[in-house]
Amino acid sequence: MQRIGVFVCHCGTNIAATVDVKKVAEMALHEPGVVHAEDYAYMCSEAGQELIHKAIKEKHLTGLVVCSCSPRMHETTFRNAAEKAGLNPYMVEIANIREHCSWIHKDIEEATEKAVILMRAAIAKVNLDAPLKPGESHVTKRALVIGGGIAGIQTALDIAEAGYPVDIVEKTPSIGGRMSQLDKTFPTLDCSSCILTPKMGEVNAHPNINIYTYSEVESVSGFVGDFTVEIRRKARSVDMDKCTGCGVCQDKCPSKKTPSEFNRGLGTRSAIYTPFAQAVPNVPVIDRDACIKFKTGKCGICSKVCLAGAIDYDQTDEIVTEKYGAIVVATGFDMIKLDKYDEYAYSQSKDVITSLELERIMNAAGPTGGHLERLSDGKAPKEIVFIQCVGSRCADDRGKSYCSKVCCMYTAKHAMLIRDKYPDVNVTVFYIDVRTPGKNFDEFYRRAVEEYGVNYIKGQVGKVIPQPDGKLLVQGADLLDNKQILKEADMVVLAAAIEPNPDVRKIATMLTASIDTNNFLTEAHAKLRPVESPTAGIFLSGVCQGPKDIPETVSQAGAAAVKAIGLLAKDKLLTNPCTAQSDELLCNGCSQCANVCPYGAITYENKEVNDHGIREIRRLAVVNDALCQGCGACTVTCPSGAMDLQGFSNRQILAEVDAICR
Amino acid sequence: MQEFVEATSQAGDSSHLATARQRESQTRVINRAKELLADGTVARVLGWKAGDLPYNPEPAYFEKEEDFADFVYNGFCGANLSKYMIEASKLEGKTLVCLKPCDTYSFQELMKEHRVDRDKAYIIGVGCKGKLDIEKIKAMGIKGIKSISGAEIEDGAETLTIDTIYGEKTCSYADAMLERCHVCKGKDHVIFDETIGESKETNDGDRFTEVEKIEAMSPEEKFAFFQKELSKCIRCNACRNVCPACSCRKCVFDSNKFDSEQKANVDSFEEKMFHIIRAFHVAGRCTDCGECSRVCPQGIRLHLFNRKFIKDINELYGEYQAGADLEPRTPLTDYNVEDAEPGIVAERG
Amino acid sequence: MKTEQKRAEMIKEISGVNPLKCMKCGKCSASCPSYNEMDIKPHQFVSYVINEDIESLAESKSLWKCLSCFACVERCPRDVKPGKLIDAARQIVVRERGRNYLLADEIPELVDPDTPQQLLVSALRRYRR
Amino acid sequence: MKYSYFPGCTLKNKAVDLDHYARVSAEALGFELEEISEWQCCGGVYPLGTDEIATKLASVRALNDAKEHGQDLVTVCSACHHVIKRVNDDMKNVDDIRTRANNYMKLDEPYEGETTVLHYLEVLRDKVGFDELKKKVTNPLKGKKIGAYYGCLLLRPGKLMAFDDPENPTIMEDFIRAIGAEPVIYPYRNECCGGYISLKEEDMSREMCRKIEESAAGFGADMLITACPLCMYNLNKNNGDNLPVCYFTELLAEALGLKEEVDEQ
Amino acid sequence: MSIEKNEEFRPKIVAFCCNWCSYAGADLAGSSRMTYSADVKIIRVPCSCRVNPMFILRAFERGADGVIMCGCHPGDCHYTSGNYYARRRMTLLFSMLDYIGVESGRTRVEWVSAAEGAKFSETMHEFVDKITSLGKNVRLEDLRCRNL
Repeated sequence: MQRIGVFVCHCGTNIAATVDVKKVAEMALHEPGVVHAEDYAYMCSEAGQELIHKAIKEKHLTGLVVCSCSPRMHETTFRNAAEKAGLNPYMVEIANIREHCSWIHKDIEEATEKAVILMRAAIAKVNLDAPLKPGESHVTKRALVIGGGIAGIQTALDIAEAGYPVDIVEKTPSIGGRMSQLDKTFPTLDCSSCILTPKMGEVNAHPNINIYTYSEVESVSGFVGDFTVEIRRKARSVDMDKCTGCGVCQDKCPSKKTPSEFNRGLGTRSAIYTPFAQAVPNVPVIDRDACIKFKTGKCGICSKVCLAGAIDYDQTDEIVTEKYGAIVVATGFDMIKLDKYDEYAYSQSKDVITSLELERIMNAAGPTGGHLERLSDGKAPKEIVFIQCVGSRCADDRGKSYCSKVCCMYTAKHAMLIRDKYPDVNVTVFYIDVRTPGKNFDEFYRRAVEEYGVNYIKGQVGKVIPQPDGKLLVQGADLLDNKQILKEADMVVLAAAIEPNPDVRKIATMLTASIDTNNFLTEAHAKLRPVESPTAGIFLSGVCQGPKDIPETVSQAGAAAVKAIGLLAKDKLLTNPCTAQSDELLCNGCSQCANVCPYGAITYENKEVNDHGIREIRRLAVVNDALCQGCGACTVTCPSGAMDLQGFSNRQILAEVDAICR
Repeated sequence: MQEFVEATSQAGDSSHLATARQRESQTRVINRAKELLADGTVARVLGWKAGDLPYNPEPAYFEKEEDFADFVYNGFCGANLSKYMIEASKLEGKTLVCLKPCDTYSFQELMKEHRVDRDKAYIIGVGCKGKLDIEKIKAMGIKGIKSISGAEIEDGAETLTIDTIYGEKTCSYADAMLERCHVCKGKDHVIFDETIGESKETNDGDRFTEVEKIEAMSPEEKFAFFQKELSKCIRCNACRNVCPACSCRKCVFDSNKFDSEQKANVDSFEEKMFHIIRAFHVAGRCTDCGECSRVCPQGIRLHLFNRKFIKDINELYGEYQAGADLEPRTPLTDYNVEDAEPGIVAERG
Repeated sequence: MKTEQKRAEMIKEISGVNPLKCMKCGKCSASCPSYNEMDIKPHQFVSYVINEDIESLAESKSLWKCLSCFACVERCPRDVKPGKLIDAARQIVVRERGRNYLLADEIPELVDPDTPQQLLVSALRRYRR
Repeated sequence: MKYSYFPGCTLKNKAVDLDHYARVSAEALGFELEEISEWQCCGGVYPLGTDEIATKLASVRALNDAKEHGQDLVTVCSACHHVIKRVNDDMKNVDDIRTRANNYMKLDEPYEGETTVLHYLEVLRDKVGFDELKKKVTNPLKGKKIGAYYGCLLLRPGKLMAFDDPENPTIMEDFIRAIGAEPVIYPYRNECCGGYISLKEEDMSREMCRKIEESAAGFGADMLITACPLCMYNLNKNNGDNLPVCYFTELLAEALGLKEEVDEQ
Repeated sequence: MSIEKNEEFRPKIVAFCCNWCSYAGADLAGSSRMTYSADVKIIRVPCSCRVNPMFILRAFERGADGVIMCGCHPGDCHYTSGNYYARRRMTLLFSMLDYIGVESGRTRVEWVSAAEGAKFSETMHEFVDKITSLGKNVRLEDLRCRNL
């Protein structure tokens, strides 16, 4: 019989306000095996853990039940606490009376009753717990970074500098990401490509870094320390070894009408192209949907003009398979589509643009050569209106519930740059709140107002009304003056919300990494493990985890790199001890379990057994602990019940069922 | 020729109605078995020996020439011998086993599960013209049976002649056949070393007709139907013991792995639980050999459970016959990304 | 419960709106075609309800100037939908006796031969109990 | 195809022509409008109050009648459409309203929002198809530059009405193209004309109509069409003869060559 | 009309949730304060493929009125394919239960991701309503197991 201690956490009032914690603790004492029960305000705190420690020592506990928040939150905390007091950490079970009880029920009696039942199920489980010891697995000392923007670049550089090989997989033909599309950066106003290009060069030249551009992750299998990844290298139609990057093919290409992705569709590009001049690698790709040769079979001009003979129309997609110990996701973001926000007339007027489009217009390498002009008629605007929070902070399904975080600052930047370069242009910003938490951020915004005379109006815009003469009438509110404003403008710039790259869902699925309702990857702990995914061996870098600006992205990229390095530096990893185990006396050797094992962890051996005095050689299932991940698929396939899962045994789950149905 | 005469005379002693012509197949099996025993190819023979009544032969090993006096192979040899090969595989030397076409599916399924050793078996595929159900004959009011003729394998006769203490009676062979033979999988053996005797096509029904009938019932009717069937269960475990798929060293219902060890059922739930779980455990592995229903002393139509699973598997995951090949995956250890969702059960109504 | 508190609760109940969701962006006031005619502006309705000053709302011209055009309802990013609050306040006023905004005697002089039934029906429903 | 038809008060009294145009056009386009027996006025305004039941019952009756006939419910007036569609949504999704309305109605089988509510324009778009309509036009209104005036009730609240993009609708423009004319897109097409308040606040609604018409004329419209009799009345009243305002059914009948037939009746 | 609910009857409902998606989804429902009935009690399993039909029958035997299993969406399994096996197992088991006359509404499988707190709570609402309308499970309960 176990000697069980039950610890009921108040979680401040999170639990105690809805669950009668005293009563839960008292009820625990009536359960079989329970020799100790107490409640405390914060069980996870140092003091709370001390209580556990003391009880284990004093009452010689052999098992613990902690009634608290989700085991996904603090199971490890309490297991470690138990271990410190000399108890096997797998003798701890959590009754989730917060997320599954106090937070979803209102009636105290009802919630308390349920908490007691959940506690009973946990006690029933602990009664059948057995001490478990983790095994070991090896670590492949190579990292994969998915995404080649500034986040991916920084992470890759840091890992490579620590001496580990890194592969970057980038979907587009060049690394660089969103940052390469920006003109200047806040709050220092230095030129984006001036600071990014050297880093791109560094990545390209680094002996430990290998870049797969125009490539996508095709499949991921394995687990922490030992992932196997298939990477699809899309047919570039250009031999990367032969190409010298001279650019003649792009000049001569007769198909030049494809909207340029890099310029947000504001300009065009050729069918054979590099996205931008500083692309890394500086090797073009042929867009087969736009290429005349691929569409009609005729043309082939690029091949004729290429002195290096690098054009290869017969190239096909290639699948590269590689092993990695750690994977960093750095898939970045895009702007939301504005089709649900047509009160701003984005689809009705060419002069209503997004901020990222403005970046391209302001950029010397952009579609207007850096001249600020209206896209409808090429005229210089005299009045520009910026609208903030377009699709951010929305409670309805038109937009995003979160603050996109970067808009306030880049709008101040845009306003300042415009006022600086074109002092005769008036700039008005409609805002709800100006959010500038960051070093030198508020000073930056104040400069826009005080030194550059940018007109900030607190209030949203209701409608942008295109006028017959091409002007735009902006109807907005000025909440401080309590007025409705009708402002004539030549150009309207929308601070559209940012959202995670739509591909991230697919990637997260392959990685079995959690993702939230907004498609941001979930961190293992919001405060304490912000760059790790709950899935071991997966790390998060940049906006894929949540909105952030460049300095924050670079910091997080470094942090993700450190976490990955920490993993790669280990020679062995402790494995999950909740693995399957076969009872030799019951095993039929039928191979059914091996059929369903996703990890190939089950093999068969001829072994001698002593079955109640009968000695014979039998074909028996053997589980490789290092490979077994503990899913339990085999246990259900096994008709005799020989195969069982440690930590989630048949009898334990049945005991929980019984406790709940009691 | 000497052997032939001898065999005939032996048989003639046990049944005055039989003729040498009609016994040809049984004799050939015996002769071949003796031959293989003699030359050391096999160490023993697994077949059927005559019982105390004319209709209850039982599985038996034959190791010496004189043992064959009791060897029979006739219409009452329904027992599927493949499961005996699990134990026989552990014995020294090869075992000659007589398998009917349907038994070979079971043998192959057991091979797939590494439960029998192909190298330890010498399979004689014996011909079959459908096996008989004594209960059906009795149900026709034929009692006090002394002997039966027409049940021999080579007999082309469509009728059985039964000598009873009340005089001679007759009935059609087809009417006396086991249910499973009306829905026979086919007359070909899927695995064998040699075959002896001809088989006959006996399939004249659809094996899912009964299942469909039950499916069409209301929940209340279904419940009542199975309540009635299963309340007869005495948990004698005959179904489990005979089933070639139920080959666990120790059944879950006898071990403490699920806290499910029970000897007798106390109320209706347990019969259901036992039979559902048993059917679930053999789902995708059951060849539909029908032995469970044949041996049930209470006459419970246990194959209705297995056939329900087979029907669902066929409908949802594609036609499947357990034991038809040696592909390692069964429907329950395989999947398709496009598989139906469990909600289909409610949708089908 | 005090009367004003009761009336505020009633407005929340009738409208189904939680005024606390408002982030004071002013999009309602920016969208309102009757803005200039209103003494209490659409975005202010929210704080009047939060502050339980319903009498001021009841006395305000704005109740009768709202067009029920749903522009604020459509565009509110926070699901507050001030138009619903205004309508609920109008309901409360109309339900409380003697505060009909349209008197039966007035109607003949307001109507011309082409006035559609729809206008009379809707006016009666909007303005009277 | 047969639809239950809710004509509404205005089209039954002051604007019978508009109703006739709709019916003869329907016939020509191969569908039939079967008027609901003993329909009652929808009230013209959707009662926003969640505790208002009595004022929703007229709509529920019409909806249930359509359900019993197994037909979709069609309206020509956008106010009726708005009210009935929203009441239908309440009956489908708001437990309290559904329960209480059904308690009042005492139907054999409770009404739970089963009926589909369609505006005549939706029938043209989704059932007939504008391409099909185009083929049946015998008298294309060539050279006419028409501004579609949507107003508020057809489009908003966008999620509930699920009629068209509330900020950038296209259905009436597509209709205008189908009858052979040229649509004029102008930003005030979904701004309110002040119809509801025109009885008591004449000046306000006059000013709003002025903005709409100026905007439409500025973008080159010769005329406006509406799908709401109140908008039509209000715009016409405040506009004089500068920019004629027509009901869409009238133009439809004209394009199908049926207008004279109705006018003679 | 089913306006009146049987206030007396409180169903016992067992929910098996996989650790990676559905249990996390239930956590999210909790941290988003989305309510659902306290009649639902969750048992954490590593994967939906860990759910043995024995567990479900046992729950019914011990007096559960409904059993629901939640797992990662097909294609999203943390263990890559566990839920595909679970899907076949549950389909066949539920079909068998239906075949012997247990109402198909008493069993359900729902795929709930870690991001679908709202779906989790809605599913539980629906399931509790369904079980409440079916009433007490009398067909599979072993009366000896009941606390009298």
